[in-house]
Amino acid sequence: MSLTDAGAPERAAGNAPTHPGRQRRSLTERLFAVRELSLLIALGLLVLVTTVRNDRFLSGQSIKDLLLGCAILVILAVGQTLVIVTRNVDLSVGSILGLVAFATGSLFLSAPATPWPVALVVGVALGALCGAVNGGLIAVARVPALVITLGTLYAFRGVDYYWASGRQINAADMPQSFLRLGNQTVLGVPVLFLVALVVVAAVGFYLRSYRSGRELYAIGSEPAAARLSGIPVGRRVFTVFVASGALAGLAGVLYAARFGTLDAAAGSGLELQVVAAAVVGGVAIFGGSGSAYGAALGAVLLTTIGSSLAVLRIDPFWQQAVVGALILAAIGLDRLLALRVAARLRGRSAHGA
Amino acid sequence: MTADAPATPAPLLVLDGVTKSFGAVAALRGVHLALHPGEAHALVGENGAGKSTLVKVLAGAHAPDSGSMTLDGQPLRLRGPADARAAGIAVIYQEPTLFPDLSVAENIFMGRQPLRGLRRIDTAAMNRDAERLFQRLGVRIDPTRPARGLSIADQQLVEIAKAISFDARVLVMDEPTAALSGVEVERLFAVARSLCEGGAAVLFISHRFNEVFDLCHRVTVLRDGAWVSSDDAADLTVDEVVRRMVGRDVSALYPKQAAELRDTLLEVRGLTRAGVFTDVSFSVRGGEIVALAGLVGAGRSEVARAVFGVDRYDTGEVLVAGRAVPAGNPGRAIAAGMALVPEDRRQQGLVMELSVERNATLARRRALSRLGLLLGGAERAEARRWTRRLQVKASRLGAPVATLSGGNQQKVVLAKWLATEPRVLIIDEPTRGIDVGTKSEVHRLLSELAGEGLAILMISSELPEVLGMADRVLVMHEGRLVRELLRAEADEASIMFAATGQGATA
Amino acid sequence: MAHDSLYAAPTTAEAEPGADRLAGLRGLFGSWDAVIVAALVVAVLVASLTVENFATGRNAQFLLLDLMPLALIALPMTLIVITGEIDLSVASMVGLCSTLMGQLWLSSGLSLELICVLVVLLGAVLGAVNGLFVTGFGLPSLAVTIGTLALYRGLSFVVLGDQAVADFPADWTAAAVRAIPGTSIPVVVVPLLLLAVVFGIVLHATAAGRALYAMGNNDQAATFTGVSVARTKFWLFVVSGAVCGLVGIFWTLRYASARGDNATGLELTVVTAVLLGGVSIFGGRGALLGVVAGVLLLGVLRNALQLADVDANALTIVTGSLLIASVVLPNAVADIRARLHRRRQRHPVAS
Amino acid sequence: ALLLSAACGGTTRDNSNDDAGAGNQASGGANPDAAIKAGLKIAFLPKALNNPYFTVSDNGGKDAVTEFKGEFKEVGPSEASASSQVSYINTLSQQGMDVIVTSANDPNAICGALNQAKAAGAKIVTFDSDTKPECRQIFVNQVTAEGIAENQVKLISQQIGGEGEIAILSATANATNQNAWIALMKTELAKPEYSKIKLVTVAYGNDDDQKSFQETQGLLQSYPNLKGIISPTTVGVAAAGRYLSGSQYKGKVKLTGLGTPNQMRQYVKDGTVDAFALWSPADLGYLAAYAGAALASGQITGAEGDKFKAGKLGEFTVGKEGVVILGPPTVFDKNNIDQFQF
Ligand SMILES: Nc1ncnc2c1ncn2[C@@H]1O[C@H](COP(=O)(O)OP(=O)(O)OP(=O)(O)O)[C@@H](O)[C@H]1O
Ligand SMILES: Nc1ncnc2c1ncn2[C@@H]1O[C@H](COP(=O)(O)OP(=O)(O)OP(=O)(O)O)[C@@H](O)[C@H]1O
Ligand SMILES: [Mg+2]
Ligand SMILES: [Mg+2]
Repeated sequence: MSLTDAGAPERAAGNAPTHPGRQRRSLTERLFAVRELSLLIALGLLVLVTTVRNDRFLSGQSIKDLLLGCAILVILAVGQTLVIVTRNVDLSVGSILGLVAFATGSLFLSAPATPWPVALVVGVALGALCGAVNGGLIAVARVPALVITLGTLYAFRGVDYYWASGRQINAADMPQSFLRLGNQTVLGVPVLFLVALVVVAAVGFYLRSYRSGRELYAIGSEPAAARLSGIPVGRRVFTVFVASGALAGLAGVLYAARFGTLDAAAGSGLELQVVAAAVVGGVAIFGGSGSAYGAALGAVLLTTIGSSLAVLRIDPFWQQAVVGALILAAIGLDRLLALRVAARLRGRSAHGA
Repeated sequence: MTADAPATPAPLLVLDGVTKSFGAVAALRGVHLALHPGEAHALVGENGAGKSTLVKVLAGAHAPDSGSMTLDGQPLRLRGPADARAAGIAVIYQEPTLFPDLSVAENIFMGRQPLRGLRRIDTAAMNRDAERLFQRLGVRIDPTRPARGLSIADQQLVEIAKAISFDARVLVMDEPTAALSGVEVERLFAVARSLCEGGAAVLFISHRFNEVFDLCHRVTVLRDGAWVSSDDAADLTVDEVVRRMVGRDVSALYPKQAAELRDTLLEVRGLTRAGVFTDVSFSVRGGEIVALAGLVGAGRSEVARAVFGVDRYDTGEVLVAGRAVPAGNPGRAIAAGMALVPEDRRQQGLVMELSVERNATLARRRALSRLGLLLGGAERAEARRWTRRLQVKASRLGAPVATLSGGNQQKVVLAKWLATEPRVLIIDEPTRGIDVGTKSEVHRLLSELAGEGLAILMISSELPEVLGMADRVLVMHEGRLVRELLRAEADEASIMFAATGQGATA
Repeated sequence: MAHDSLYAAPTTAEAEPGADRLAGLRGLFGSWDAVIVAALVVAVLVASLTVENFATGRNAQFLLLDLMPLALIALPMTLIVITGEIDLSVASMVGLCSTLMGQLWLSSGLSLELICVLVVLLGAVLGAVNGLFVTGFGLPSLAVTIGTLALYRGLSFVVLGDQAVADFPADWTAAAVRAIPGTSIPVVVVPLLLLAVVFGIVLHATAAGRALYAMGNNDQAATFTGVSVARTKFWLFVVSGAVCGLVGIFWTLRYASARGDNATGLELTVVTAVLLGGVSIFGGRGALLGVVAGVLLLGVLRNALQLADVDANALTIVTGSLLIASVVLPNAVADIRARLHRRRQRHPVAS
Repeated sequence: ALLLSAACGGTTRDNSNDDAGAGNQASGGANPDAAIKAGLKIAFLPKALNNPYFTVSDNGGKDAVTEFKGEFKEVGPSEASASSQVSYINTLSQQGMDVIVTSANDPNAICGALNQAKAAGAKIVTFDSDTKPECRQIFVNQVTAEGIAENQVKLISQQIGGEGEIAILSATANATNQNAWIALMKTELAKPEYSKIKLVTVAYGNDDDQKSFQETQGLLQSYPNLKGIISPTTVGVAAAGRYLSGSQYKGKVKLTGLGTPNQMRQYVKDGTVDAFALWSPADLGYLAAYAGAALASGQITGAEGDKFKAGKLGEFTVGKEGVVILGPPTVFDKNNIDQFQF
């Protein structure tokens, strides 16, 4: 009763592609690869230009500084990726970081003998607890994450302010073993950066290769469909916020170790930078696509921009403007690449493999 | 309750007295259903009868308010879709539920991807499995491409592949064929039959009765959420089923009246869009219904969209009543008296969160304004007029259109465009998913409108509809108009002949 | 922002047309607008009774002056959020407009009247840049405006560097805070009200307003009904920029100081007020009345708590909790109502 | 258009300058013997709560207020901005404060509100960061700008041995006091005894720890011959200290500036920093509170030459334009740093 299909004859023939077993990497995956590559190129160009102007930019000390400088943002950006991929956003990370950093300092203040691993665990747990508050409100009350985390951005920061009430915790209040964590290097690579690297690798691998990781993409891609396919959306979203909180907690502890000086304002305004890093790193703000590697590269790129502007002695008044312009350029470039890939996709017919 | 024939083996899945309401709307009232192993069971009913709601209850997506379900004689409690899957119930929903950003293979195997060491996903195996499924369905879709950009038919095929990949004991399909063409439907039925032979139960929903009688052994009729009857298909006729569904006799399915032909209202000259359609020229006169026929993917919808200005075109021109309509501007097209009822109501036709009223008057928002102000009263009156005329079944005009059944949503789209009182009506798959009663209503309406002097361009994949309604049939093949047939000379064979590219150019 | 059906609030449907009046009543209570207006009234009453110095004309004047920038920017922001976009660069645009006004005053020798016109035009241009990136290049507005947030703030430091311009004529700076004779309501409230009425009418009683809601929910369907989505959004960003220009002028004159860091961080407060006013962050839902009430509620609470000597840190917590409550409560209420309804159906009360 | 609007009598800069500068009105005579009134309501409004520096100085103020049995109150925004300070000043003036002691985020922006508060009967004292003189009665300055400039240049000169390249790491680009100090440091450096010292650049760390850290790093990379850094801001000097102590430049590139002993203790002990300076923030608050009380009790009016007693700190004289100076900064080094806890 219906008309037949244009592709019908060949479909009916059932010709399978020639090598069904050895698949090329999927188109979707290649799209990511392109994004990450473009980020790497941008990063390379930036370093190159800066080094040409000032060869000390590639000295050992300077590279160490760069790696140290980006570690915390990288960890936060990776946590944010987990959240954004599910079509949510966590604006409270800066506040969680501040709260945890101050808590870590207070812990050492009240119990100076605390070994640093304990502090680390306590900090991560506190971050996870904050994340659970976010996740609980979002998953249980079924409300937009942006609104809730904007609320907890204020609330957590308020608690932090309230608790600190203007006090400051100094490096002298914390044990040397802990502070060394923030500055030490292993084979010339800062410990902090190694921690970040482990986080990136773990999260990146998880998102790509595990069922529950793929389900996060599914949720972000089409939440209603995810529910109908039996994915426990509420639980996954909750978990993702707990994970983001825990990573922000980890970042908070590392922040305390690295900066030594802590007051309640630590990490203020960091949230927009984190979101910017993820977006620059190719994580689609509407969920469903992006990788932890990309977000980490985005974070590295943003911090490197900051450092290289300082090294290039760009007029300080211009620096922030340049950062803004570069963010725009990065997302614009990313968009251009995406369009290219989409065009190529359209070129191939739906049916021709 | 009429007793089911006890001859068949014990039922696999039984629903008893299932009730479900949304607010004050009772979508299901005490429905009974027994699915037997090895049996294909049809569920029919008017738009809004509650079929999809029943499906969602079976899928665990809706919790019934009361009533019980048993599987293999054991009470079955579903707390969510995951439970239904675990119990061996696979579901194809009426609207495709794909993840646009993920690859086709991942869409099929989400949550069940084949694993290798360390519980990692084995992507290669997954793509291979997907390939095998498509082979079984006889289609070629690249498993690695993202689902975004798949045509509706391909989306539906991916859904089907997903459902059969479960090797489920109960396969539920809610209008799986609405977007498919004959070959794929045949393939689907072949797969369904083989599943039945393997002892599975199939629940099949469709508004096309030939499909129902082709596939199914038993037929259950729902009306207004209530169970009406369950009988062996052999004991039923189409007319009987229709009478039970609608509660009265439905006659004159295609009542196209001859209308007096007036001046040319729509004229399309040499329209070309590289890679999509080439040199398309035709005209439609007032009072005339012209059908645009062709295979799925022939580019009919693309032509319609370009004519209306949603898509751009490279060369050519479009004239309404002799005056050129600027390209790429639907607003100007509407102002010139054109209307387009798009093929995809969810994405293109409706704003799901807005009320029936707002949707029905959206295209008339400027015309209904007085001194630039648009106050609620005018909209309400207008919406009431058109929803009455099209018999839209909605709890109230202020209800979000998302809460309407599929067919009623389609009627709202029609209402929205008819309300603009166009001179040229382009209508893409006007009756997709619409039940028989309403379908004849829509046809009567189109015929009436033509009689009032409208020029109607109708795109349809249903040949009987094309043959019944059209004064003239234009056939497209691979983006070109290949043939023009007058009502008298058009029949299934001649249209198919041209559509498959075997005829000479018109 | 794409609409997210996952979070669609549960809807209730009434069947019989006879229940229309009842439905209307229930709708009133159900609608967030009504709740927020009620909360505002309660807050004002409680504050007047319990907080010393709250119910004074002077306080009203301070309160309104403090709220002006927030209220003004919230108007276009409401429209933008309803179309599913967001503009996070508003505060930076205010800052840049302010410094530009200072720089022009300092060095151009133009008349202040002309400078004001130029500044509003500049705001519109800044907004147009946002609009171009969002609609022309198809980039997500959240990302674009995070970029321009940094860019415009940076430029505002470029314009004035480390200086502040403060020598604006006294009659102009006084005009910014002057009250309507015989009352304690600032004169500047009048243009605010006018703008609010205009925005309200556009949003709720014109064809364009209908189009905004439609495109916020489903821009493809809106395109099919002849809405030029891109153009509309572009102009909304332009309007947002122009309003920021106005706010930049007001800010400069009220504080008699054009500085690069003016209005830093205001964007989150504006978003907070808009969301508190019941606008859905996913677009397509919300009303201007609710937003105006939300702005006032935020201001009244802050002011009253400040007068009651509540710690600024506690204020931060209150703001956050209020925002959370504003989205959690309606859903919770709807949930409870639905559950009650179901129970009533299951155990019909014998009558 | 330019001509036209000017011709139409528009407001231009040239025809509006005549009404600037209302002048300091020190009306009525001071009565140096008046006793400090009991129960004075004194409010401290710092640049921001949560800033440890201000917490310390406000606590100094609180001590003073307790001594003369007044009512102390500290309010303020949680983030430093002039606009929220204005709203707090309005609140305070409605509450009928006798004295408002504030540190201005912007010298102009809070003027209007301060004048209104003055009109409502409050006495205005600024400390740490001043407003325009006509908006307050007394400015309690930690130290003269000249004093700071001299001190800082002397410290760095001693540490680098009187010759070589130096840089300044400041706070935000538009911090009034920082800019005044930097300008004076440049004048100081022009003196013959510093002729071998070359100031290569001024960097801005925005009073943000991480930014200051990055800027320090940038300075060292851009200027390989850099011998010393002056960072006259507590945030900047701590961040720079942390960078240097963890880098190869530790001990080689000298650092001095204005910092709190608690923040800098570690870097002094590990040899990164030889010496730095600061006044006592607690004493600053203490003095400001007494100045306010003296104003409110009629001991002084804010006119030049007025004298008042500030508890344990002794007697102070009001200088030109109502400025009271706390005294020379304390220099902290290895030997004395452990005696200070703030
Ligand atoms: N989520 C919902 N909220 C409110 N009402 C709903 C909802 N879902 C369905 N309904 C109502 O329940 C009734 C049954 O709808 P259902 O989708 O089951 O019909 P259907 O038989 O599948 O129709 P069609 O053939 O058009 O697909 C309709 O009146 C519909 O408006
Ligand atoms: N998923 C797809 N990806 C890429 N191109 C597609 C896809 N689906 C269809 N096309 C192309 O778009 C053109 C028209 O397709 P379309 O489905 O709109 O045709 P149609 O005649 O309107 O069919 P329908 O009966 O589905 O409305 C064809 O050239 C086809 O190759
Ligand atoms: Mg249905
Ligand atoms: Mg089509």
